[in-house]
Amino acid sequence: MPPRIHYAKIKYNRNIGPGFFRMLLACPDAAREARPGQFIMLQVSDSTDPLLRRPFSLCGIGNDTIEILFRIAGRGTSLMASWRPEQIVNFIGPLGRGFEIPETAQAVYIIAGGIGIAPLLALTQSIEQNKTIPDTCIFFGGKTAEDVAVIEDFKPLSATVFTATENGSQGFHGLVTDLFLNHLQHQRAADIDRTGVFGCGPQSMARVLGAIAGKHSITCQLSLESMMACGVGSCLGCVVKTQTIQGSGCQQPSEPGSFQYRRVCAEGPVFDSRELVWEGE
Amino acid sequence: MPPRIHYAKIKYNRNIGPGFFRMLLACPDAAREARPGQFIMLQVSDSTDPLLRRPFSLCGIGNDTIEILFRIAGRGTSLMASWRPEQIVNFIGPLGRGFEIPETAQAVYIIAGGIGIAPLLALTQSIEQNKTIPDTCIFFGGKTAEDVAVIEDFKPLSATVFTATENGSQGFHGLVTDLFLNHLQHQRAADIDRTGVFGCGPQSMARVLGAIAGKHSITCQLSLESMMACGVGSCLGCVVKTQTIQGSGCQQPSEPGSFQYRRVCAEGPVFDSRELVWEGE
Amino acid sequence: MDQRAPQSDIDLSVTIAGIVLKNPVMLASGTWGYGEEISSLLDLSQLGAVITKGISLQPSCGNPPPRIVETPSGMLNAIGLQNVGFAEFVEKKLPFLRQFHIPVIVNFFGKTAGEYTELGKRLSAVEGIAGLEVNISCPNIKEGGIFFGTEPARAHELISAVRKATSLPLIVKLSPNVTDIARIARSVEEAGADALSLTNTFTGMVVDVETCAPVLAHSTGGLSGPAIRPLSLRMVWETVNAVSIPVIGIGGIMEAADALQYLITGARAVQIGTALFIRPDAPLRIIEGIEAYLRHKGCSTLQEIIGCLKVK
Amino acid sequence: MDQRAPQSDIDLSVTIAGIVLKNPVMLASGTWGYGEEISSLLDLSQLGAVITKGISLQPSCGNPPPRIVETPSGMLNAIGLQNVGFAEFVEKKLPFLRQFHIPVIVNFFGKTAGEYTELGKRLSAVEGIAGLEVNISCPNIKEGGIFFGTEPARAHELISAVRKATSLPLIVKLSPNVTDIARIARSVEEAGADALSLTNTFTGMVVDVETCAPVLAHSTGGLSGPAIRPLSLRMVWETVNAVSIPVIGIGGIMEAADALQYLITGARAVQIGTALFIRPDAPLRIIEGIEAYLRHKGCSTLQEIIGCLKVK
Ligand SMILES: Cc1cc2nc3c(=O)[nH]c(=O)nc-3n(C[C@H](O)[C@H](O)[C@H](O)COP(=O)(O)OP(=O)(O)OC[C@H]3O[C@@H](n4cnc5c(N)ncnc54)[C@H](O)[C@@H]3O)c2cc1C
Ligand SMILES: Cc1cc2nc3c(=O)[nH]c(=O)nc-3n(C[C@H](O)[C@H](O)[C@H](O)COP(=O)(O)OP(=O)(O)OC[C@H]3O[C@@H](n4cnc5c(N)ncnc54)[C@H](O)[C@@H]3O)c2cc1C
Ligand SMILES: Cc1cc2nc3c(=O)[nH]c(=O)nc-3n(C[C@H](O)[C@H](O)[C@H](O)COP(=O)(O)O)c2cc1C
Ligand SMILES: Cc1cc2nc3c(=O)[nH]c(=O)nc-3n(C[C@H](O)[C@H](O)[C@H](O)COP(=O)(O)O)c2cc1C
Ligand code: FES
Ligand code: FES
Repeated sequence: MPPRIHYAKIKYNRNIGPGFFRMLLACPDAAREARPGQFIMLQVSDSTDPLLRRPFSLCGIGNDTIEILFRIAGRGTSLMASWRPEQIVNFIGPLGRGFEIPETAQAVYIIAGGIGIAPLLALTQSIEQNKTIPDTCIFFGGKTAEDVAVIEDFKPLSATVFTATENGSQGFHGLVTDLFLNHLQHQRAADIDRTGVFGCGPQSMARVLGAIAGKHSITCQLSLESMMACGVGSCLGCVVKTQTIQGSGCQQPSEPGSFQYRRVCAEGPVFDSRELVWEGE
Repeated sequence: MPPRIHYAKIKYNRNIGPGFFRMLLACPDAAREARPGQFIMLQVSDSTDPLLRRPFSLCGIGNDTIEILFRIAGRGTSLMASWRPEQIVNFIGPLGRGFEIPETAQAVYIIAGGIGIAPLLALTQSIEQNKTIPDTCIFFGGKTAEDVAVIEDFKPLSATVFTATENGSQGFHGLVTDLFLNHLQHQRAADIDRTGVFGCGPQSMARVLGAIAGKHSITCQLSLESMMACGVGSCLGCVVKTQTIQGSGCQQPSEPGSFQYRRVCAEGPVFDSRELVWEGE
Repeated sequence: MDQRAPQSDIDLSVTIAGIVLKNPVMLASGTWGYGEEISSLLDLSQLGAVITKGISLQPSCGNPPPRIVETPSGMLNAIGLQNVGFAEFVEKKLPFLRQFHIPVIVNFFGKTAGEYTELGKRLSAVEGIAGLEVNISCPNIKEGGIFFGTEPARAHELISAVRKATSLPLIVKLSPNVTDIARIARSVEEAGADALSLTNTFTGMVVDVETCAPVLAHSTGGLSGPAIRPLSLRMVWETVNAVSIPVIGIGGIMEAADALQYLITGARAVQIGTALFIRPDAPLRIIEGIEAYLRHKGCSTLQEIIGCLKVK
Repeated sequence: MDQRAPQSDIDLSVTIAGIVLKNPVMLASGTWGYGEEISSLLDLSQLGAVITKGISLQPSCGNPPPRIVETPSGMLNAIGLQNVGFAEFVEKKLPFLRQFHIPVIVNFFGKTAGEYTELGKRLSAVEGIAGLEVNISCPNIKEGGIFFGTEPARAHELISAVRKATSLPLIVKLSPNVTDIARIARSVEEAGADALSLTNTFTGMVVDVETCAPVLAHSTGGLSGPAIRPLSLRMVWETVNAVSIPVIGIGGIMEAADALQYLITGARAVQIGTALFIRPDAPLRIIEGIEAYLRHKGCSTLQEIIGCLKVK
């Protein structure tokens, strides 16, 4: 189903931690179409400043509702924090390509950094509802204990949750990618082969995760962020550099090798980590 | 006292008619200084659009409070309509030169068009508090009965109120200046001499009122509106054309006669009607 | 979709460079791709015309990301004219657009004058193209683009050559990053252009104070959106006073009143760009709003208000 | 008033054209009058410097109203350089400003080159003036102003003449309404300017769709405010890359981060204009914010960040 403009009533907009909010939106049409990993473009203001819509991943998909989890990052999200139940807001969606759960997966590893947890919560929810995969582990990292505390609000999850904080205030002291790497090194290669790996977080984290996946030959689906104007694929503003597929690449005189710019909003936000070309590589 | 930035708590923001609001602000420092005819520059948004502060006349001055009466005219006033009690807002003020009640006045005529009633309510309040002038008449005009109904919310006033509506739905059918002219023609010249006349309204009304005052040799103080950027006298954006005073006029090659541009925010908003030069005259 | 324009007694049609538009509202190049993505959000068949994303002879990768950044009431873009190239456009994109039965105007550019004329010639041989919009004003590529758009003599030479290469209606899109837009406009008119589009984006920059680097990988980008509206409108005014070919107004149009400012000033039509990102259906609201305005003013044709500006 | 800048170990001082400023934040010409009105809202003694409202030899009435109109994230003004003239400025306005013990830079203009040099000469004889800012860029008067500011040769001639007329530090304020700001900047540098201020306002227009007339009596006005920030910043960048005299950044600065964008790009100081209308105390917050930024970055002098922009 192609995206539409939806007008949705806010059911709740709860402050669940310092700067973190969960907002539930009533929109049966959009809910019916939505899949984990997809996102919406929310209009945050009637004024021309802030001008552009803001992208938010779905963190939950109900029968008649969708939910987002957001963190105050600037003016748009500050405005959103003041929204009240019953208010009508509008978004374009559902947008983008979601996650694909490999049919052979016996286990799922989810690696999330900060607010990157949002789309992965929808993924977890979907896996749990379908009950086809027995084993899900979430590796969740943040700067401080407060960052990782948001997940408490989404319990009970049947998934096992491992946390990491940069300041050591909760769980593993360090980066979530290191925590994940530790874990991986204790797994048998054969088990890893049957594991689906999904990640979302800041670019630095996505990059390391992609490298880990590459080194261990794991298929890993990464949900990326990017500055977006249209969110629907028409402005070409949100591209990332990817490997050339189907010989349709393009070569720039200044840069060696063939590659392609692909749209995070349309071909993504979820990419196979092997497709991505990180600058400097 | 020079103007300051004041941070004031909203005591109430009441919808008193279709598109009309009364907002009471707690700000003892400003209230102490304020005089009828003065105004404030209110910040209407944290965003850069709308960018500029908006000017509002004081319609009431209390011991610890000032009050404004506003009508939704565009985006800034729409935002204001959504403000809630307890919210803190900020304004620069009190600004401008207020009304001056002539010491010899035995009676006061007040002529208001639409939202121009606001500063004249503060004037009426002040006259009534001082009880020096026995007789006050308010001539209040609007397009429809709804426009003039706002005055009900300010009763009891001891002043006599005459209303005029352009569609005839209440009071005199026609322009308030015609209503006033009718009234004037039944007065004795000697009485008129001892009457202070005060007006505020759209430019067309102010102009006619100025002409009436001129023709009948009445001193008339007019409160004017103008687009304002700074409100404090430093941008020269809000000027009106006035007669030259004290030989400091300036002459433009293209225009005959000597005149002066004076700032509505600093030398006004209240002007003696004889000072004003209307275009086309 | 309840996006049909109301049947009406008011005539919104205009003719530009021989292209008949049922209303003066077009989509601006580069802000709606080639239509596939926006078509579920906006009924293209209601529009006056569409201007496609700028194409070049060969496909082009465009600039590295980040390519966009928001600014006060605007945005900068440095897409760098990424596009599918002539062949794929004709084969895959144009057929999709033809189904809407509205004029399809193709925006194009080259790195050299030779590329411009060659592409102009090839496009003229393709069926289903109502006209061409030559972009001599894109600030985001090094060669071509703005190089031709800022000097009257160079613009004249280029447009004369393109004029010879095509018999299609020829619209030239001007850069606003110039001292005297009227001079460029006149030289392009003399060179044989049938109409002018203005403006393209204004060159700007944003710096990330944390990293101390420009936010855009290309350093600078083109400013679009409401922020530029007063600037583009002033340029349209100077241009309609300088030329006799029709002018199409572009820049920061979000609603009907904005479009009307351009039409009253003398633009014969308008293009909507950045607004599509915020309200993909903005063009339909604008068409409705223009019609409501004409009714309110007691006009029965759009012509009555085009260029009716009263200046002291 | 609790408006004192905190005592600090961080050195915010800069020198421009020989004028020593204790911090890089100045008030832009025309946006704060001659100080009387704003002085209850902003402690002028805390500032790096002030640039006065542009003065001419004789008092000038300016344009008829309406003179201002709001636009998205900006405003147009067409004040037309209404001012009290040289004599009254020296007699009444300058003494008031001198009490704050900060550099007073006088902005001035003329209708002819002769008026410019004459005024430059007269101002040089007045005590208490730290420097001059020549406005060759005001878009709101017919003669003078922008006439000199858009052609490199004319700008060179004018500034050479003014240079001979004064030994005061000479800052030239450039118009952004040009194709190539770097060319004008270089010719003004060659003519002997000690520093450059950019930018002045961008020419724009707004039409009232009800009356079908321009909102401003002068038809066009100059756009200022946040809307222009990315455009002015780009011009500052092009200019610092083209000249070796200091550049002062102006345009849409509302908060410290905005000022820092200019400083990082290479401006040695900044001017605050339109922001004063919304937050008269904005300059003090900006000074504090710059200081906090330097502390956060581990810098002890402002110099360390001026021009530190990293471009790929
Ligand atoms: C596909 C996708 C999914 C996302 N999902 C979530 C989510 O579930 N929860 C969440 O809290 N955040 C999410 N984000 C990030 C979120 O969009 C930004 O935090 C938000 O746009 C910030 O807006 P602001 O006005 O508050 O901040 P601003 O003051 O505008 O900017 C703060 C930072 O936010 C980023 N940003 C601003 N505008 C955009 C935009 N239009 N597109 C992308 N990034 C932008 C920029 O990096 C900027 O530096 C997602 C982003 C993308 C691209
Ligand atoms: C001295 C003075 C006293 C005023 N007192 C009152 C009052 O007591 N009650 C009341 O309701 N209104 C009053 N006004 C008018 C009020 O300022 C405008 O209605 C308000 O600014 C509109 O803002 P907006 O954003 O809602 O409208 P916009 O959408 O910005 O514009 C609507 C119209 O409002 C006017 N306007 C907008 N901005 C300004 C500005 N900065 N200065 C002047 N006019 C502007 C313009 O004419 C414009 O066409 C007064 C104006 C002045 C100059
Ligand atoms: C993301 C983006 C891409 C654009 N691509 C093109 C293009 O390929 N060719 C062109 O002539 N103009 C292009 N433009 C300019 C627009 O067509 C238009 O001239 C400009 O955005 C001003 O209008 P607006 O303010 O309504 O957006 C682009 C603009 C944007 C925002
Ligand atoms: C109301 C107003 C009056 C101005 N008057 C002058 C002037 O007299 N001389 C001058 O050189 N610049 C003048 N300017 C331009 C400003 O000094 C400044 O260059 C411009 O406003 C951009 O900065 P801003 O965006 O911070 O306002 C004026 C600007 C405004 C808004
Ligand atoms: S945001 Fe426009 S193409 Fe992705
Ligand atoms: S509004 Fe600035 S001088 Fe009056």
